Amino acid sequence: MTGPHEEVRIGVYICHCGSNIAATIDVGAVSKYAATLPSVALARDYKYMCSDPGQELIQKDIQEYKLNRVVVAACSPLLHEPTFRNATARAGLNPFFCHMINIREHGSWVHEDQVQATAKAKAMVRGAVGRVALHKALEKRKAPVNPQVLVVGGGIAGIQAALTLANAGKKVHLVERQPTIGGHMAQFDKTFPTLDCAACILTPKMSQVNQHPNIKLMTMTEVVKVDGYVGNFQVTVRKKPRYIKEDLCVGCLDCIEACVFKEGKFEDDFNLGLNKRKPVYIPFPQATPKLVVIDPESCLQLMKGKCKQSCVAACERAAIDFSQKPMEEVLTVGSIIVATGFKAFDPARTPYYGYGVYPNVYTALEIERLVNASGPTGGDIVLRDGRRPSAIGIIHCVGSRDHRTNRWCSRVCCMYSMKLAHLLKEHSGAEIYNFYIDIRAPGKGYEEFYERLLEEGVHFIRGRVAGVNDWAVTKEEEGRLVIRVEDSLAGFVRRIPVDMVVLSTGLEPHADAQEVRRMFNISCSGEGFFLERHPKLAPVNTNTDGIFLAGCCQGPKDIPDSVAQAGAAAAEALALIDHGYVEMEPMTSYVVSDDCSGCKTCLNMCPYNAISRDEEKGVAVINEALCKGCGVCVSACPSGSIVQNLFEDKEIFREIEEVLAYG
Amino acid sequence: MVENWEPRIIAFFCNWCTYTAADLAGVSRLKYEPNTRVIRVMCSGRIDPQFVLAAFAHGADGVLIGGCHPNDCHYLEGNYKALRRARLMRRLLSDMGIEEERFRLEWISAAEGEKLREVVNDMVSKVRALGPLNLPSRFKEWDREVEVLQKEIEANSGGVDTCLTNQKLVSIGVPLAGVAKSQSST
Amino acid sequence: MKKYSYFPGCSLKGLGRAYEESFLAVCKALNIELKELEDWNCCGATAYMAIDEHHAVALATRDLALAEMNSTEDLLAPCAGCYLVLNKANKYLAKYPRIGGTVRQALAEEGLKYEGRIKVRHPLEVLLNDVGLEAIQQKIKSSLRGLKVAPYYGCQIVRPYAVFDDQYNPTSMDKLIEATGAKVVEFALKTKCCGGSLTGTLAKVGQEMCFNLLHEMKRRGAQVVATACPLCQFNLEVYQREIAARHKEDVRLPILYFTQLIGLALGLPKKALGLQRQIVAADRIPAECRAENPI
Amino acid sequence: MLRIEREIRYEAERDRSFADEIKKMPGCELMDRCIQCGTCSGACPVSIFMDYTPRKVIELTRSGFKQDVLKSTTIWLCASCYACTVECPKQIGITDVMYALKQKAIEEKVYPPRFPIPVLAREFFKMVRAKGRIAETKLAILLFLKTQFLKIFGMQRLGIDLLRTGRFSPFSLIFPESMKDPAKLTRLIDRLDAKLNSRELEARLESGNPSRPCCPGGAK
Repeated sequence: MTGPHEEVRIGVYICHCGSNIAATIDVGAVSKYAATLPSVALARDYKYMCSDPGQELIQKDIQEYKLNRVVVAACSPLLHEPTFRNATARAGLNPFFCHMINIREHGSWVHEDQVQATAKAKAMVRGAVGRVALHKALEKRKAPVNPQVLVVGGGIAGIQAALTLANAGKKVHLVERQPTIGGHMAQFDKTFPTLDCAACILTPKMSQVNQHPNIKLMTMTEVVKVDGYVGNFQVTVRKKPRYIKEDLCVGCLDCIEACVFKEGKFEDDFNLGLNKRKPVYIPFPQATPKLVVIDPESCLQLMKGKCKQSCVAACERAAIDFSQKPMEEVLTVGSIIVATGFKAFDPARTPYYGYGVYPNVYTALEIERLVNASGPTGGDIVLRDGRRPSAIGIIHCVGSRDHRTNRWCSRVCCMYSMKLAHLLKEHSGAEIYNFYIDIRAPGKGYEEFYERLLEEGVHFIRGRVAGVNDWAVTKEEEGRLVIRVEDSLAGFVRRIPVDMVVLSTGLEPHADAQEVRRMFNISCSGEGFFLERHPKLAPVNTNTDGIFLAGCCQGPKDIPDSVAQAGAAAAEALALIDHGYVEMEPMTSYVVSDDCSGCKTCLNMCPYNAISRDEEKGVAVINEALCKGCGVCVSACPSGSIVQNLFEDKEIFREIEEVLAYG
Repeated sequence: MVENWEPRIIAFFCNWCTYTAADLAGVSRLKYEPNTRVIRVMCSGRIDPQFVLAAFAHGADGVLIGGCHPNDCHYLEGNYKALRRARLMRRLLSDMGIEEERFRLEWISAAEGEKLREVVNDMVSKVRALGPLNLPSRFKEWDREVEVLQKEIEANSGGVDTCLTNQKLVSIGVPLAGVAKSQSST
Repeated sequence: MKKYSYFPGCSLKGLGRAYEESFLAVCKALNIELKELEDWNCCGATAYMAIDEHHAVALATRDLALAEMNSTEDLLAPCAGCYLVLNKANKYLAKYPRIGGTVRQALAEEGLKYEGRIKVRHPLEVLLNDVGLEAIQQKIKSSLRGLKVAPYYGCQIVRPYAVFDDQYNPTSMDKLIEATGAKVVEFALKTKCCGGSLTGTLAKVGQEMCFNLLHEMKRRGAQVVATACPLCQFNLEVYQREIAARHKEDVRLPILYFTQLIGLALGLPKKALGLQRQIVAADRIPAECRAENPI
Repeated sequence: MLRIEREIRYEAERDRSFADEIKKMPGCELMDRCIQCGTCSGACPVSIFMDYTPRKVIELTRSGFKQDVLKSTTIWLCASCYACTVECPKQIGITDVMYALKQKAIEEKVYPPRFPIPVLAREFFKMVRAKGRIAETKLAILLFLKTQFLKIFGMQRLGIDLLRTGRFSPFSLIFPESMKDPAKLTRLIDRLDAKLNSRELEARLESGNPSRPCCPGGAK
């Protein structure tokens, strides 16, 4: 370790990153320049600093040349600073004597003028050299990791993650907004490309979740607040009243039978309004937990307080409780897996396809229910007007690949459209047309499935449908829906009359994704899906340690990918737990009591109430455990008596001075 | 000399949003002006008005501060602090005769690589149009006032950030201690 | 008393003069004051874009400059073509400095200056938003109750710029027609193009496009069609004989301007509304309507 | 009898600068985004008459098959209804691309002789330049005289109708609708041309592009 009076000897390392940096920045010149800077003992440029030889080079130099500071100019510190700090540490030097600057993402990749890019790199290196000389040795604090995990969202991703963790013996809290887990997958009929029934593969997992000793399932529950940090989160959840005592209800459904409404009268969300339910209902037969729920929007008792409550009479176990109120609970967990899923695109935003105008235009999700044996029609393909279709058009990319709606490809529509094409043909014998822009079948067995459909005689017409309407030109078009499209392979426009139109709607983020994101303190990418820390190397991590992503909340995915990602997220959480403790970045702030005038300015600056006032000494004190290291108090302190580790005023002033000292 | 003059802009980026946005711009290979000198801080709320003045004092032609959008601050509200201070800075800078285009605060989220490019390019072109600031050379005119100030400081010592070795900086460091005080209580 | 500048455009002085007559009459009745641009020139229509974007923008900008230099009021352009071209010029001046610069220089040398302040608006929007349905309904003297009207918007009012109405399913004219007591006929081709100048240049093409419209409107039970563009009105009306011959189908259907319908409901004299200029006389509308309607 | 011709295209036949020239025109900037989905063709009310669908025209244009594009009927059939433009999922100004291509075709005079549409454009241009306004009926008659002379007799009924209803008077053929002082506009256009030509010159000096006649058919 370097004592206060020991001479500062800095080693500067410029990375070529192959040609990524070297092609635009004259790395040789940069290292030559670095060598001329005060207290620089040596400067090198090397092909791949992050490679093992690159790291060993640093370690060797530290020992041979008695270096006590290291500057690495390479890619983003967010990517590799840990790498080089570890290398530094391996050579017996305090890792925080290593400073990294970014000449790739902020240099070679964004600038074309080699002279100026090189100048910028030199200036930045000079700034780093200046600042690193002032660095102090710092120690990371260790904090224990709470072994419990919170999984948010009970779709297939959340279920998979929860089961994996529970099977590894960890306690899991699974929180689901809806009255039942299962998510979108529970609504699907079959799954592509194998056509095995969704319920058959999903419901066993659902009941495992329900029965697993290590899983605490909380339905009708939402996260409302997240405090704490990796290893030690305090999460507040709010449970909406189900108006059913969950411990008493056995799901006999007698209450539904007994309800004063003899017929279902209200839109059944699970079947997307294709049939009606009563105020007291169970979303679907295999709902998990198998409990009824009472809808306060339609129950007479809950709306008007007037009802003869035949349901209460019918319930032998007296499980019905109209007095239930929302309840809040605080969970303490070490890590969180966010698996909040997606929202299906609302075709009202594509008026030219006539959804909501023409009753026989359906969304894909509606068809999933329509073809389902336990669906509203028992799997019978009957149109809203009671007729049976003799021709059906399936329109791909509705709300995808379109600047007016969503720019991205939703990844699953091609495959599920083909699945629905197969099922609709099987159930109705109708003539089926698929209208696609490009067929995207990049999964295992997917292309083969496409081939199978071609052989089944399903029509594939390459063209994005311009419009659906009831304008009839020919006799056969009278009274039907006409799809107008260019058959772009044949090269002419066609008018195709059909009886049923299916809109293959894309996947998009939940309407409240932004609020959720803020609550968990994670980011969204441009289109609004949650942002992973690195698109390739950290696909389930977020910018907030201890919070991981699984499933479609991170981007459109099919079931296999969601399940795989859920496994990965669970593994990350396990790694964290089994590591036992987390190292806290040491960038916290402390008060130099002698300089503190006790003016209290800083107290209300701190968003985490980490600063208190020692009334005896009359000075401010910072609780290191609570401090997250933003440094707001430092810049607010009138007497400059608060210091932030690694971002000390003098370090930053020096950096400013030095980057400007060049050229 | 001035023919091949290039503006130099000190860019203070917060670690969580704007610095990441700059990384994204890089990964997306968006090309923009190479005139910024990026200094990373954990939060835009860490940026002390003195940093901004130090930058100008050492010859920066512009200062750009990038933080998270309102409500998106990784530290809950640091960006609001930055905003308040920025408002104050503007007044102070205009008093010092520094054009407002030379100082800019922008909210740029981790997803807005494109915005980062636009902001940098726009600012560079505006500063380029203004020409060099050359604050250091202006100090000569101010030296007299500086000496006066200097005496006052010695009189009621303390308050001055000792790390400011540069004598001229000390001189403007002083009113700043004041600035920091007044704004932090804003 | 609402005030606007007014750009009639060539058609309203020519084949579409009934549009101007009825529009002016209706404005008078709803006390809207119009000030016609002094010595305006042709907006350039669509033909000009096919020749040179600078010329096209220059023509339109001259008119905008005249409007800006002589008043601060919005500029009304009843002809859908003019309406689009003038709006487009505004967009181009803002979006393409290269074009804007050259055009403005040329204008300057002619002592003209345009800073881009003029808002170009269509009568549909003005009647709907500035005057308002209530105000119109109050002035209705003889309701058109029972009359089945197909509102035909054509292209250029809502495309490419959807300024005041929905691009895919506009409803501003529907509302105005309902205000007269008439019934709106729903049909899918409200904004389908009538063929524009193709009827003149390539009759076969143009007339088939008109046929599709007339056929569909009739099929939906329309007794009269309301238009908001002189070219649409012309195409749909004057070729009906040829179209009928070409497609062996009776497509006779009176084609009015929406302003004429409103005028009738306001009880204005037919002559003032230029109804005598109809080739397909509007009084072919069935008796039961004539009974309770002024037509 | 069956006419057999080779349909293959060689790279040498591509005009590599063509796409860039078009992309320079206002509204055409985003052409490269096209994913060939055919929405434009489906939305187009005239595509049923076109030899190439709008989608194909975009593809041919961006690949530089200039002659195929400029010779196609598509660019002339476009009625500027903007359906394609508002429907395009990639926000390409297809209508503007068609305008750009019309300009090129007129510039290079690649269209059938007596083909009415470019003639209309030219007559329109001349009339505006001379009178500042358009007398539709006169324009129509001119058009027929120059393109489909015989058709004009088929139009008598229409003419009579228009006379009967007072929508046009033969008088207007001699004294057509006009600005009070059309010279104002003529001067404006000349000044503009002067600027454009000088700009053309600069452009030519830089790149070897051939000059563009500032208005078609040497109308001036």
